[in-house]
Amino acid sequence: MLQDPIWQICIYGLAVGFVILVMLGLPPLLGERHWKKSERRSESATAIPYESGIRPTGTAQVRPPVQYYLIAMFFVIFDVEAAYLYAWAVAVPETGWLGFVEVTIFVAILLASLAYLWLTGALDWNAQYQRPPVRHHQKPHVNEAKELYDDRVA
Amino acid sequence: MKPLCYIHDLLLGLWIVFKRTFTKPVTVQYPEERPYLPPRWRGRIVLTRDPDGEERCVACYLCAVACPVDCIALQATDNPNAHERRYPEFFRINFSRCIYCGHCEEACPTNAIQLIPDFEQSEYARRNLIYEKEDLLISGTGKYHDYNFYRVAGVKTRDKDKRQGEHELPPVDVRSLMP
Amino acid sequence: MIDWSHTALTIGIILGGALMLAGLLIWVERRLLGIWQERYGPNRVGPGGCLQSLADMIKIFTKEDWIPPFADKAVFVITPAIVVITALMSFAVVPIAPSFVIADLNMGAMFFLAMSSLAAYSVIIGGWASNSKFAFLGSLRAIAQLLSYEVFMGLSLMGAVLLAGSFNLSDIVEAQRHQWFVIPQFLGFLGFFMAGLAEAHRTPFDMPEAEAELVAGYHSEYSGMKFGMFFVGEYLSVILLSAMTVILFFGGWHGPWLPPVMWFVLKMAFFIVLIILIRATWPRFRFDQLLSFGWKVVMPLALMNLLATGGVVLWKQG
Amino acid sequence: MTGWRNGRLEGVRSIDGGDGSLTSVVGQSVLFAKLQDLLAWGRKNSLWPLNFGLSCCFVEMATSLTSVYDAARFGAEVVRGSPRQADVLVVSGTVFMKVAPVIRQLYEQMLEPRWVISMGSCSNSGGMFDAYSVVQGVDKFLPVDVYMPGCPPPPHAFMECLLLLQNMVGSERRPLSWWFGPQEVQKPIMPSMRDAKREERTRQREYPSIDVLPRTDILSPHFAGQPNGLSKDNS
Amino acid sequence: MNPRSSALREASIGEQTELVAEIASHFSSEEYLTAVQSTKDGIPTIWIEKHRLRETLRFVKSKIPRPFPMLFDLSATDERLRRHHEGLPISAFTVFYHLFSFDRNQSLRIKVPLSGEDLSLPSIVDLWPNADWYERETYDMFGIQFDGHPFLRRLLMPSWWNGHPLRKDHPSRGTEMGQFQLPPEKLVMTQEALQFKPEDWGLSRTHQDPDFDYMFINLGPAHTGTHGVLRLVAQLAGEEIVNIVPDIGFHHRSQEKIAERQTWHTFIPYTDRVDYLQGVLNEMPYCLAVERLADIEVPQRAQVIRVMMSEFYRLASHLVWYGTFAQDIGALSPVFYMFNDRERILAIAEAICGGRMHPNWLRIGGVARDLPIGWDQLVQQFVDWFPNRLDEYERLVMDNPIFKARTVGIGGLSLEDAIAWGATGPMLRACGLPWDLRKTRPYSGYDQFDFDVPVATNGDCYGRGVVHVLEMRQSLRIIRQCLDSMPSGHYKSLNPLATPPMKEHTMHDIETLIHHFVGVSWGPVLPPGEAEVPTESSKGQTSYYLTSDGSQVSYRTRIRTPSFAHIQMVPFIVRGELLSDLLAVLGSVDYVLSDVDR
Amino acid sequence: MLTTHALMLAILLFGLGLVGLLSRRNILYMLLSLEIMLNAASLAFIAGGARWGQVDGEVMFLFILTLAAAEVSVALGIVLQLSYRFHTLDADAFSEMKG
Amino acid sequence: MEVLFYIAAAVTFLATLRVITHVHPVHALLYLVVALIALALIFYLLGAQFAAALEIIIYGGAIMVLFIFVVMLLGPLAVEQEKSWLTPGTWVGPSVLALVLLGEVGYLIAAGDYLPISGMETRQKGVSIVLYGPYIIGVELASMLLLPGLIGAYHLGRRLSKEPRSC
Ligand code: SF4
Ligand code: SF4
Ligand code: SF4
Repeated sequence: MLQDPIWQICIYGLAVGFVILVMLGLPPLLGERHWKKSERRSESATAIPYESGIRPTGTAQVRPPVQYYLIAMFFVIFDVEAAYLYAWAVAVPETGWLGFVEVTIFVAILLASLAYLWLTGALDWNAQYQRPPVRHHQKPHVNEAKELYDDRVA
Repeated sequence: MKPLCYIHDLLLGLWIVFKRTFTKPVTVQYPEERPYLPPRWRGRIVLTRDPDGEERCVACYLCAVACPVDCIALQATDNPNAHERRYPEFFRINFSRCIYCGHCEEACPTNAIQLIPDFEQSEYARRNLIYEKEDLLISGTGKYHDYNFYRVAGVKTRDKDKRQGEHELPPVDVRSLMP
Repeated sequence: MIDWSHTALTIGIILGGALMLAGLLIWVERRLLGIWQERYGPNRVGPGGCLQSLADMIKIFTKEDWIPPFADKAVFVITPAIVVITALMSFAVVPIAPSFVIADLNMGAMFFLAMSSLAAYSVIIGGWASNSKFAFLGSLRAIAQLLSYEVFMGLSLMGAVLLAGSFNLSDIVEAQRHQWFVIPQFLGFLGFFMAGLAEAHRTPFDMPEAEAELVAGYHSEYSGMKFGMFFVGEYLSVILLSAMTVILFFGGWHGPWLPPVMWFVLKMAFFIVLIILIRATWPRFRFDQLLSFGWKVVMPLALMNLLATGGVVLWKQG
Repeated sequence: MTGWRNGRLEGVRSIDGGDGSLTSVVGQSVLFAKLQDLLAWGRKNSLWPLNFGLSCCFVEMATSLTSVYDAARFGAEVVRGSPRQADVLVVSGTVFMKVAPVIRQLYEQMLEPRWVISMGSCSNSGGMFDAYSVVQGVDKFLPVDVYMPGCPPPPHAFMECLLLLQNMVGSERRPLSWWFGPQEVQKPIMPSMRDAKREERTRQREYPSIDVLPRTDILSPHFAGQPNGLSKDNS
Repeated sequence: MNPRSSALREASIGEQTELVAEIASHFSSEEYLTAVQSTKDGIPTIWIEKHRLRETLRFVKSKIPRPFPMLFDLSATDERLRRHHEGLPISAFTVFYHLFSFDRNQSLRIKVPLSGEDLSLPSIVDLWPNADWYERETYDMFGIQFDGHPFLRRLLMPSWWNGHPLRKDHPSRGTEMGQFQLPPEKLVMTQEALQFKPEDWGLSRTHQDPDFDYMFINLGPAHTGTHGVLRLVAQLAGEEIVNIVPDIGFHHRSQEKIAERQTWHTFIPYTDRVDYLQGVLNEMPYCLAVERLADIEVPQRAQVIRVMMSEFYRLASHLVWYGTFAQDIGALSPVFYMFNDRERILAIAEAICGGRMHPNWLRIGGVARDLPIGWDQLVQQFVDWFPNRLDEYERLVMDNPIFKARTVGIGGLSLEDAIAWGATGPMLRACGLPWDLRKTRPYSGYDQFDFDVPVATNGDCYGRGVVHVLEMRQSLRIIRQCLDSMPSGHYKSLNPLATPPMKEHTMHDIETLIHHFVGVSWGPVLPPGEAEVPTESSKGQTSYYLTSDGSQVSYRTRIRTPSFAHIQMVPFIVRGELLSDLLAVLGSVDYVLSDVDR
Repeated sequence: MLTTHALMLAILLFGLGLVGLLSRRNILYMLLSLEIMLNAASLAFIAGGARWGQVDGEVMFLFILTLAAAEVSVALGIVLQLSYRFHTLDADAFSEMKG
Repeated sequence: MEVLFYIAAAVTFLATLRVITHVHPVHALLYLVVALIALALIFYLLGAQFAAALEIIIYGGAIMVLFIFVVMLLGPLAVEQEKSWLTPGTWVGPSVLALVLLGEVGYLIAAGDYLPISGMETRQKGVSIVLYGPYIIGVELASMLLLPGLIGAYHLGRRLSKEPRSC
C-alpha cells in the first residue's frame, strides 16, 4: 500500500511547504519597518493604494460589468465537457468506433453551442455600454496605407 | 495563405532578434572603459590659462550676464601684487543650476571660461556642486591652445609691450604727432 | 515499501534544482535579453554577473515586508504562496529520466492540469485582495484569460495522452521512443505551448501584468519577498511549461549518445530560451483579442485535432 | 584619503570603521559584521529604480538603460512601475509645484530601504526654470542621497551617480531586523567628490581643439569606449 | 532678402488685403473691423469688437469661400505695459484667435480687445471643439472669462493657485515667491485638490441601466504608459473606456513667462526644452520669428546646416516615438535598437553642436559655430548605415501580425475631425491630407530639397505609424542632399542684430567686440512688431508668436505646440475603446509632455 | 473500514451543507451549501464504488459534476440578475418581492 | 493510508464547517477550496483517481472560481449584508435538525452489513470504458444538459447588460 505515489507527493508537499514557510516566514522578521521610524510615522500616504501617485477616487472593488462573468461561465461549461473528452482520450482503442461516434456527436454539440455563441457575438468583446454621442462611427477597415508603405520611397 | 504569412512574419521577427546573439554588444562598459566625448562636448566648466600660464580671465562679467540662469558669480579686482591686471578675486559657478548651455564660453572675450568634455560631477551633497576658482582653474590652455588676449589687445603685458600684438603697428611716438 | 533514501534524494534534487533554476533564470533572462538587445545585461556581480540573482534575493529578503492596511490581509498573504506551491507541486509528476521522478502518478497529466487550474487563484484573489485598482483590473483580465486557456491547454494535451493511451507522463515519454509526438500532434503542440504561455502570463499573453497599462498588474501592491514569490513563481512556471512541452511532445529524455537527464535538460533549455526570445520580440495581444483568438481559433482546432487523432488511432488499429 | 578610481570610491568606510558601535552592541561578532556586509552588498547590487520620469532628464535616464550605456550591468534595470517594489526614486527633471505632492506621495509609498537620486539641474535647484511653477530643488521636500548635475546629465553621468549611490549603500549599516539589534541606520559620511577630484582636474592642461573632429569612426557599429586620453596633463 | 522670398512676401501682402476686404465687405459696414494691423509675418490681422466675435468666426469658419476650418491657436496678451502700441485699439488684454485655411494656405488672426473690469468673451467651444482647452488655458493664465464654456477651470496651474501667471503683475521667478515648502497640512491639501471627483465633471459613479460601477482610475502622472507626467483619469466600464478626463499642467515650466525676462538671445536654450526630444527643431521657429522681426537674412550655408540638423533631430525624435510605440504595444527589444540608432544621431549632434538633447545650436542669424572638419564623414557613415536598420525595424515592428492586430483600425480619426481638433503633422497626414509646411510654406530653404510627403488614409494608429516611418526615410533623403551639396559661406549673418557676432571676429577686431559686449550684456534690441512663423516640427506645427515692443526682451511670446492639440483630442479618439487601446493611441500620437504644458 | 468512514464523512458533510442551507439567508451561501451537499453525494457514490469495486461511482461523480456546473452557472446568473435588480442577496427578500 | 484519510477527512470537515460559518464570502470560498482539495485526496485514497483530478480541476478550479468571481461582481454587497444577518440564533434550529438526521443515517450505516473491500484500484480506463459503454446515453444527456445550461446562463448574463431596469 505504501508504494502508492501519493506518499511521495505528500512528502514532497511537506518539503514545498517548508520552502514556502521560509519564503513567507523569514522576510517579516528581517529588514526595517517604516513604522519603527519616527520620521516615517507621519507619512500618511504609505497606507494609500498606489494609483499613479494620486489619491484614488472610490474603492477598487467596484462591480465590474457582467461580460467577465460570461467568459468565466463558458469556461466552467467547457471545462466539464473537456472532462468527458479526457475520459475518452485515455481509452480510445478500448472504446472503439462506438466511442468515437459517441464523442463525435458530443463534440458536434459542443461546437454547435460554440458556433451559437460565436454568431450571437458572445465571444466578441464589443462595447455594449454607453457609447458617447460625439463619436463618429467609422467602419473599421484595413489600412490602405499599407500599399503606400509597400512601395517604399527613397 | 494569410495564416502562413502571419507565421512567417512572426518567425522573421524572432530571427531578427536572435541574430543579435552573434554580434558584439555596443555597450561602452563605463567605468572601466571611458566613453568617447567629442571636443565640442559641453560638460564641466573650467577656467583656463593663456599659453604663458597666466589666468586668462579678466573679470569682465560677460559670462555672468550671458548666463541664462545666473549661475556664475565673480568679483573683479586688480590687486597689483598678485597680477599686473584685472583678474577675478573669486569665481564661483553653481553647478546645481548650470545648464551647460555654453553661452558663457561664447560670451567670454578671452576664451577663459570653457566647457570641456567631462561629465563626472555627481555629488553626495548639494553644496559640493558649487565650484570655486581653485576647482575651476586648470593648468593649461584648454580647448583654445594659442589664443592670448593680451597679445591681441593693445595692452602692455609682462612679455610684450603695447602694440606688439597681432596685426598691431609698432607703437607710435605720440610726440611725433605734435605739430 | 518506498525507497526512502531514493525519494528523499529525488525530492531534494528536483526541488532544489527547480528553485535554483528559477533563481538562475532571473539572471539568465536578463542576460539573454541583454545580448539580444545589443548590450550585456547584469555582468558585474560575480563572474559574468552570475551572482546577480543572489544579490536580488538578499535585497528582496530584507526589503520591508508590508501588508497594506487596506488589503484583505489573510488572502493577501497566502496568494503568493499559491503561485509557488502550485508551480512546485507540478514538478512532483515531472519525469526527468526513467524512474527519476518524485511520484510516478498514473494521473500525471491530470495532476498537472489540476495544479495549473489552482494556480489561477493566485492572480485572481491576489488582485482582488490588494484593493488597488491596477491590481483589480489585472485580476479581472486574469480571470478571463487564465480560465479560457486552461480548457485549451487540457484539450491540446489530450492528443498526446490519446496517442500514449495513458495519463502517466512516464508512459507518454516512453511512447515517444520512436517518434516524438510533435510530429503527429503539431497542432496540439502549438495549442499547448500557447496556452502554457498564457497560463504563465508571459509575452505575448502577459495581460494581467501588462507593464504599459497596468503598472505591475495584479501584484502592484506586493513588496519584498511576497513580490519575489510572484517573480519566482513566474520563472517556475516557465520551467514547468518547458518541461511539460518536452515531456508531452519532444520525447522527454529520449535522445542518442547523451545520458537521458542531459537530453531532458537540453531540450528544456531550448524551450526556456525560446520563451525568453518570444518575450524579447513580440508585442502583447490585447485582452479581448486573446480571448476571441482562444475561443475562435484554438478551441475548434484543439477539438478537431483530438477527434482526428482519435480517428487515426482507431483506423490504424483496424 | 579617498580617491576616485574607475568609478569606484576607494577608502570610504562606514563611520564605525569596522570595529565601532555596531559590533560592540551586538557583542563583537565577526559573523554579524560579515552578515551586514553581505546584506549591504546585496542591496547595493540590486537597486531597482521606480519608473517615474518628469521631463527631459527622464529621457536620458531611460537612455542609460539602453544598449550603449546599459545600466543593467549594475543590476539596476529592473524598472518597477509600482513604488512598493522599487528602491530608488530618481527625480529626473523639473519638479513642478503641481507634481510635488505626487512625488512626495510616491516617496511615501516606497518601502524601506529607499534612496533618492536628484537628476539634473532642475531637480537639484530648479535649474534654468527659476519660474513660478517650479519648485527650486527637490530637496525642499525630499531627502536626497545623490545629486547629479547636468541639463540633462548624459546617461554616463547617471551611471556614475549609480556607482556613487552603490558606494554609499554598500557602506551603510542598516538594521538586520526590526525586532532586534540597533534600529538606526548608520549612514557613512560621504566625501566631497569635488575635493576628491580637484587635484587631478587642476592638473589638466589641454583638450582637443573644437574645429576638427579627432575621430570620425565613432559611428562604426562597434566603436567602443577607450581609456580617456583626451585631456593631457603634464604629470 | 533673396528675390524669391520677397516676391512671396509681396504676393502675400496682396492676399492679405484681399482677405481683409473680403471679410469687411461681407459685413458691409465700414466700422465693422476696428482696426487692421500690419505685422511682420504677413498674417492678416484684424481687430473686432467682442460682440461681433462669434458671427465673424462663424463666417470665416464656414461661410466664406475657401473657409478657415482650423482653430490653430487661441490665447491672449496682457497689453498693459506695452510700449509702441500706436494705431491699435485701446486694450488691457487682447485675445487673439489664429485660424488656418488649407484651401488658401493662409492664416488669419482675429484680435479682440478687452479692457476695464469686464474681462469676458463668448466661448466658441461649439464652433471648434479644441477651443475648450485653449479657452481654459487663457482663463488660467490671464483670468479671462469665457461665457458658455462648460468646464471653465484651471488647466495648467493647480486648482489652489492664486493669480493668473501670465498677467504682467504676477511674479515670474520661483525665488521671488519664497521657498517652497510641503508641510503635512499643505501636502494633504494639495493631494486632495488633485483627487478626482467625478461629480465635478458631470460623470456618474454607477451605471444605472445594467447596474455596475464605473471605475475611475488615474493613469499618470506616475505611470508607465503616459510617457511623462500626463494624467488621464479614465472612467472605465470593466476594461472599456467610457470617458477620459485628461489633467495636464504637471509639466508647466512657464516658458512663456520666462521668455518675457530672458533676452532674445538667452531664450534660445529654453526653446530646446519646449519639446525636449527634437532639439534644433524647436529653435527653428523661434529663430525664424526673431529674424523676421529683425529682418535678418540667414546665409545659405547656415540655412542648410539648420535643415540638416533639423532633420537629424526629426529622425531622433521619430526614433524615440517608434521605440516607445513598440514598447507600449508590448515589444521589448525594438526600443533598444532604436535608441541605439538615436545614440548615433546624438553622437553626430554632440560632435557638431556639443549637446545631446539640448543642442542650443541655432543663433539669431545663423548657427552657433561652423561645422567641424570631418563632419561629412560622420554624416556619410550614418546615411549608409541607417536604411538597412529601418528595413529591419519595419520587419520587426510594422510587419508583425500582433502589432498590426493591435493598431490597425484602432483609434481611427476622420480628416474633418482631425482638422476640427487642430491636429497637425503626422497626425493630420495619417488622415490623408498631404499637408507639410516644409512643402506648402517652405522656410529655411526647404524648397530647394527634393522630398515627398507621406500620407496614410485611415487616421488610425497604424496609419500614424506608417506616416512616421515613411517620414524617417524622407528625412534621410534630405540629409543626404545636405551632405552632397553643403554650400560654402558664412555660418551666421553679418547683420549687426545677429547675436552673438561671429566669434572669429570678436576675438580679433574691436568693432565686433563692442557689438558683442553690448549684445551680450544688454541684449539685442529688436524693432517693435509682431511675427509668427509656423514650422513643421517632428510632431506637427510649432510656432512662436513673438511680440516685440522695441526692447531687448520679448513682450509676449506665445508658443503654439502640436502636442497640446493632440493630447486634447485623445479622449475623443479613445472613447469606447479598451484600456489597452488607449496605450496604443497614446503611443501612436506623438507627444511630449513639455510640449503640451510648455 | 475506510469506505465506511468515508460514508460517514459524506453524511457529515451533507449535514453541514444542510445546516448552511437552512440557516443562511444569503443566497450565495445557500448555493455554496448546495455545492457542499452535492459534494457529499459524490463522496458517497465514490465510497460506494470503492466498496463494491465498481467504477460506476466515478461515472456518477462525473454526472454530478456536470449537473453542478450547469446548475451553478445558471444559478449564479440568476443571483447576479436578482442582486442587480433588488440590491440585496437576501433570499427572503426575493420571495417577498415576488409576491 | 488510513492516516492520510483521517487527516484529509478532518481537514474536509473543519474547512466545510468554516465555510458555512464564515462571514466573508471570499474566505468562505477559499475554505471550500481547501475542503475540495482534501476531498480530492480522499477520492484518490478510495481509488477514484480520475474523480480526484476532476474534483480539483472542475470543482476547485472552475466552479469555485466562478463563485469567487460572482463575489467580485457583487462588490461590497456580498460582504456587508452578511454581517448583520448572521446571529447565533439562526444556527440552532437547522443544527438540531441536521443532528437528528445525522444520527439516523449514521446508525443505518453502522448497523449495515457490508462486503469486504475489493479492487481498490479502479483503473482509469475502466471509467472510460464504462462511460462510453453502458452509460453512453448518460454522456449524451450530459451534453444535452450542458448545452441549455450554457445558453441559458449566457442569456441570463446578457440580459443583465441589455435589459432596462424594471424596478
Ligand atoms: S554653461 Fe550656460 S548655464 Fe552654465 S555657466 Fe555657462 S552660461 Fe551659465
Ligand atoms: S571668464 Fe571670460 S567672460 Fe567671464 S569674466 Fe572672465 S573674461 Fe569675462
Ligand atoms: S535639468 Fe535640463 S534636461 Fe533636465 S529636466 Fe531640467 S531642463 Fe530638462
